[in-house]
Amino acid sequence: MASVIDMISFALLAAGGFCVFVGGVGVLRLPDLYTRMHAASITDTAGPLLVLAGLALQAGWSLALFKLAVILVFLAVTAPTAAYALGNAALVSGYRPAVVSDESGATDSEGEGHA
Amino acid sequence: MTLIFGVFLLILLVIVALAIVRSEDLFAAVMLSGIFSLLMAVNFFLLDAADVALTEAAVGAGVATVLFLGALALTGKEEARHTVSPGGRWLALGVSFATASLLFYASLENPHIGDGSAPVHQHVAPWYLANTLPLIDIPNVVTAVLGSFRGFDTLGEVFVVFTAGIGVMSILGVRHSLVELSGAELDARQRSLRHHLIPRIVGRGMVPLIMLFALYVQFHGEYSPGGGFQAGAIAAAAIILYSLLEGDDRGRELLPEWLLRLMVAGGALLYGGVGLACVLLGGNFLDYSVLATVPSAGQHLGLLLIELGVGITVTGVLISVFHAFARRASR
Amino acid sequence: MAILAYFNYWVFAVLLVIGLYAVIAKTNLVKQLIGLSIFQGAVFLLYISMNKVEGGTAPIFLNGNTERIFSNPLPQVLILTAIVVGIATTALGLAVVVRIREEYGSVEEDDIKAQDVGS
Amino acid sequence: MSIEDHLPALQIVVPLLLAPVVTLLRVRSLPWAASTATSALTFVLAIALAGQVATDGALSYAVGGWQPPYGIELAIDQFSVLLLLIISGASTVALVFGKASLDREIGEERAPLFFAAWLLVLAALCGMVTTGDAFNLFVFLEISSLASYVLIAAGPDRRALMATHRYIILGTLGATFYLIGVGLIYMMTGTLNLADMALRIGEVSELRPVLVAAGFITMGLALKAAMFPVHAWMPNAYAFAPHAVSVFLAACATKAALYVLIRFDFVVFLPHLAEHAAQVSAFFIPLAVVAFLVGSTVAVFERNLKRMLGYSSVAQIGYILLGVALLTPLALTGAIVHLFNHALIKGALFMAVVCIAHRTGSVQLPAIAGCARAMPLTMAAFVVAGLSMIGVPLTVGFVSKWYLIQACLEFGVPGYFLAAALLLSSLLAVVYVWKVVEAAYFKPRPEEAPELCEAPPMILASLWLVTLANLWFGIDSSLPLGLARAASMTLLGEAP
Amino acid sequence: MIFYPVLFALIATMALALARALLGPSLYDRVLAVNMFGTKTVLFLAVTAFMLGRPDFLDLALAYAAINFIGVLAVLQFFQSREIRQRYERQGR
Repeated sequence: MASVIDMISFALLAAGGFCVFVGGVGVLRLPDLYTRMHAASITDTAGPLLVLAGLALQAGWSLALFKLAVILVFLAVTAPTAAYALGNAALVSGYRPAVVSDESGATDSEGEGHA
Repeated sequence: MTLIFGVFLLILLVIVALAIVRSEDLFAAVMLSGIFSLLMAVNFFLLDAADVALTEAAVGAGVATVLFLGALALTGKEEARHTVSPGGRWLALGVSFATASLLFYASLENPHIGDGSAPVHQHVAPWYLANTLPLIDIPNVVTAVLGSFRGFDTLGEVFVVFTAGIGVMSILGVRHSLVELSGAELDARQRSLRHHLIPRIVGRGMVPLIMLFALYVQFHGEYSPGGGFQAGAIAAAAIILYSLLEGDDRGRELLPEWLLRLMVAGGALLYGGVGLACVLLGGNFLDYSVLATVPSAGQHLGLLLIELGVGITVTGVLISVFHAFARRASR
Repeated sequence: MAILAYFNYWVFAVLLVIGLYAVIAKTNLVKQLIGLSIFQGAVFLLYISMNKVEGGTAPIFLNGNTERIFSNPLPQVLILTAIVVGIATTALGLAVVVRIREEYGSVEEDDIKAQDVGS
Repeated sequence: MSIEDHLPALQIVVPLLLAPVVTLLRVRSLPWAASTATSALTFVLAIALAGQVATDGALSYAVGGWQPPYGIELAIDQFSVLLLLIISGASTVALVFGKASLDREIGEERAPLFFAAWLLVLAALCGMVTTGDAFNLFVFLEISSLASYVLIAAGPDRRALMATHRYIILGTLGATFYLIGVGLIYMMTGTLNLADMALRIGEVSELRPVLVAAGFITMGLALKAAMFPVHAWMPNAYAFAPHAVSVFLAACATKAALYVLIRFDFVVFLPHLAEHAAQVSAFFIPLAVVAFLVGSTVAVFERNLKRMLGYSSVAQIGYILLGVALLTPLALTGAIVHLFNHALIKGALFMAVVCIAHRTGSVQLPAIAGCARAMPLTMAAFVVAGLSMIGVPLTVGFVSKWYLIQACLEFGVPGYFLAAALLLSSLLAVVYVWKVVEAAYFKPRPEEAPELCEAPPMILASLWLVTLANLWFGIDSSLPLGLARAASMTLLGEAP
Repeated sequence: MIFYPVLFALIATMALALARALLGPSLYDRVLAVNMFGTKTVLFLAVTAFMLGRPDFLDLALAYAAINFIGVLAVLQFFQSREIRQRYERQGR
């Protein structure tokens, strides 16, 4: 029984790790701030959800479970807020998306998009 | 296996440190030093220093970053082009090289990391581990050593914080009339993040939660990582969050200056007062055992009170320092 | 394994030197303070590295269980104090730098020296 | 237990705890009055403690009731008592003396914070010289440094800020070096208590970390003590600090760091590290000689009086270092007596300069031209203290130089060279003291300069108190000499 | 053992975020990277707490989550005050 829980937990953790890593690659590889924020969002939502769920299975019914839940709520609430704050600050200061698909469909992949 | 993770993190740490020194953008350097603190804290955690990791995170990544940003807002964020004087570079390289080679030379005869037979684990420390439960009766040995066995150090630590607080107030308390912002600008500035609806609402929900957590860290410090200092830093962070969201003026309405001064002085006095009370009750200075009929109960009471004193002073000082910088900005 | 046994101490030395270099070589006052905090951070690592015992855990008894091996509490206590000292120094240093900027209009050391020679 | 048993703790705790109280006093000159009273009380405690040490010998006090090495120990012997007397005495005199100039320089608004910082420096310096625990020492070192940054930054000139920044950087480097050294020793011995460290370091004295630790601790404390090659922060910090702060810090701040260095070297390292004695001599004697020659030479060419006295302090620290490095009882006695005497000399000189600055509004050499006619008592005090610094008989300066030169002569031919260098430096002192005397007595007062008058009576009285002490202890030097002799015997491990 | 893959993934992601923080190019990229680094640290600490068998140390992760949020808002406020200062200085000239 314990091993079944361990296996589910392992699967959740590994999936969480995968999500996080994919997001990390995205943040490094994508061309401009807004697309990078897009990639970062997966590491802030799916990643913690899966990882903390995996840990919750390990924790069982205990104080640790409650703490995990609080951490999840913290992250779930603050990550979008931080993303909003960041995107807003960037946009207001005149930082424009670099990836603009025009008529010909060509994209501009320059990272530095100060308008 | 933990060691391998540690090595990875340490290598990242060195990379970050190099990047901080090389970066010409001071803002980037401050951001990176936030990362530096986080990495440092994770390393501490892997090395079994949970209390230190908590402190480093709250102080290094939180408070220090806020302070550096506050200062950068006042001093400008660019470093000048030629940041290194030629003479200074050679002197620095020389001194650095000498120091490094000395330390490498020494390190080869250091006890191995994790070696349980090293002198540090043979003398003094085992006594603390063996006697914390019988003498003080709390599970967190770090808190016991901090508050009682080496309580005099911690008294000093509170006064270090206190000194920094009155220092910043004294240095930045001077009136100056460099930049007087016009009414509209001042207003926009003071409104702070008030017109950002989402952070504001979320943040307002967060402030009481963080305060609650600070109280937990404060009063649960005898049983888990934490204590007055960490709690003070977290509580100050909550108030600073409030000030960021609602504007510095509202933050100061919440905790007016006289109250802050009272907190700064009162916490330190509470700590010292407990020490003097021990003297009056016939013990040595800071000997909490005399505070109650049962020595371990006295130790409990003493630890509770001094941790409270630490928490109050640290909260007061950190908020005052933040206000001191923020008020400069709004002039 | 021999490399791992000293690795932390080497990282300590490298960080220390990086911080020291920044403090001595940089002319920007804020940068000097950032270097100073790296320099102090390195020392934290020295102390905390020596507190670890292989197979040990943090010196907080879980549910009164004193059977496990525990790492050394003393360096942790010392570093808690040292961290506080570090932030106190940084706060004071920054306050002074802010005042310098107000008085001289610059935070570059050579700029300031030039102004003082002139006056 | 009676209150006398707690004197070692009270000595530190009284000024420490009154500092927060002072920040809450916001009425006119109440902060000044409270801190002066506290400082005087500390001085009284130091005298009481000196009495106890004189009758019972060295004291040990276990803070928190935990026996060393598990708890923190306060260890008090003749040497620390001497330092306690210097520190609390200098603080009290500087406060009484400096009231007028502080009122002008600090302003009412900042006064509570400023005087709290002053009390913190006082308490922390007392802590540094009494604690028997290497890490506790670091904590007090940092409190004293942080608080003195606050004091110096309060200086009216904007250059005070740059001086403070320089001091913050170098002071923190010094303290951190010390911390590294303590860490390495702790790593090898497992203890932080100095006495326990001395017991246990013998086993590991051959190992590299201990040797490197000795280097780091020496380097760190040398930075704090403004020893010659790393003195860069000191002259400016003293020159641009508020006047009373210059008097206080010049008399005792670097002394406390020197005290720690001597204590660490003699208690922990010298008896147990094989090569240490030779290294200390080989390293410090040349440094000391260069220090007093360079310090005196720079002082000769300096036109800012406070900076001139700062460089002269660099030279005087060189004398003390020379006495330490010779490692004989006679030399060590000379060095320790000079710690005491230099506090008197520099105190008096700084006070005289401050009196002049109080009236002329400047500390530049040209500004004092002809001021002796209007301020005869002040200049007379300056002359007496100046003679004392040169080392003229019947002044305290003579006593310590006499001991140092005698100690040098014990070493034969190399000793003659050392003695010659010492005399040469004294000649340079004649030159820079004469520069001031010449300007004050023999240059005419410029026509357009404002009228001068003698300094206010309270200021003048405290100036002359210190000046007379220069003469008193020069004629009857049994008190400092007795303490110094006992201290040097204990440090060298010989029965007194 | 079940924790190793996720720990490696987290460390790798931390390294990637660090690379982004070093590369920039804009300030906002750095802030994004720092924020991401912070949340990954929270997860890393949570997982390590379980790996070391001390789930009571989840407090640390909790503290980081809170501090990280405050850090980002402080940065935002910094941008805003800088904007205002620059606008003001432009007008002043």
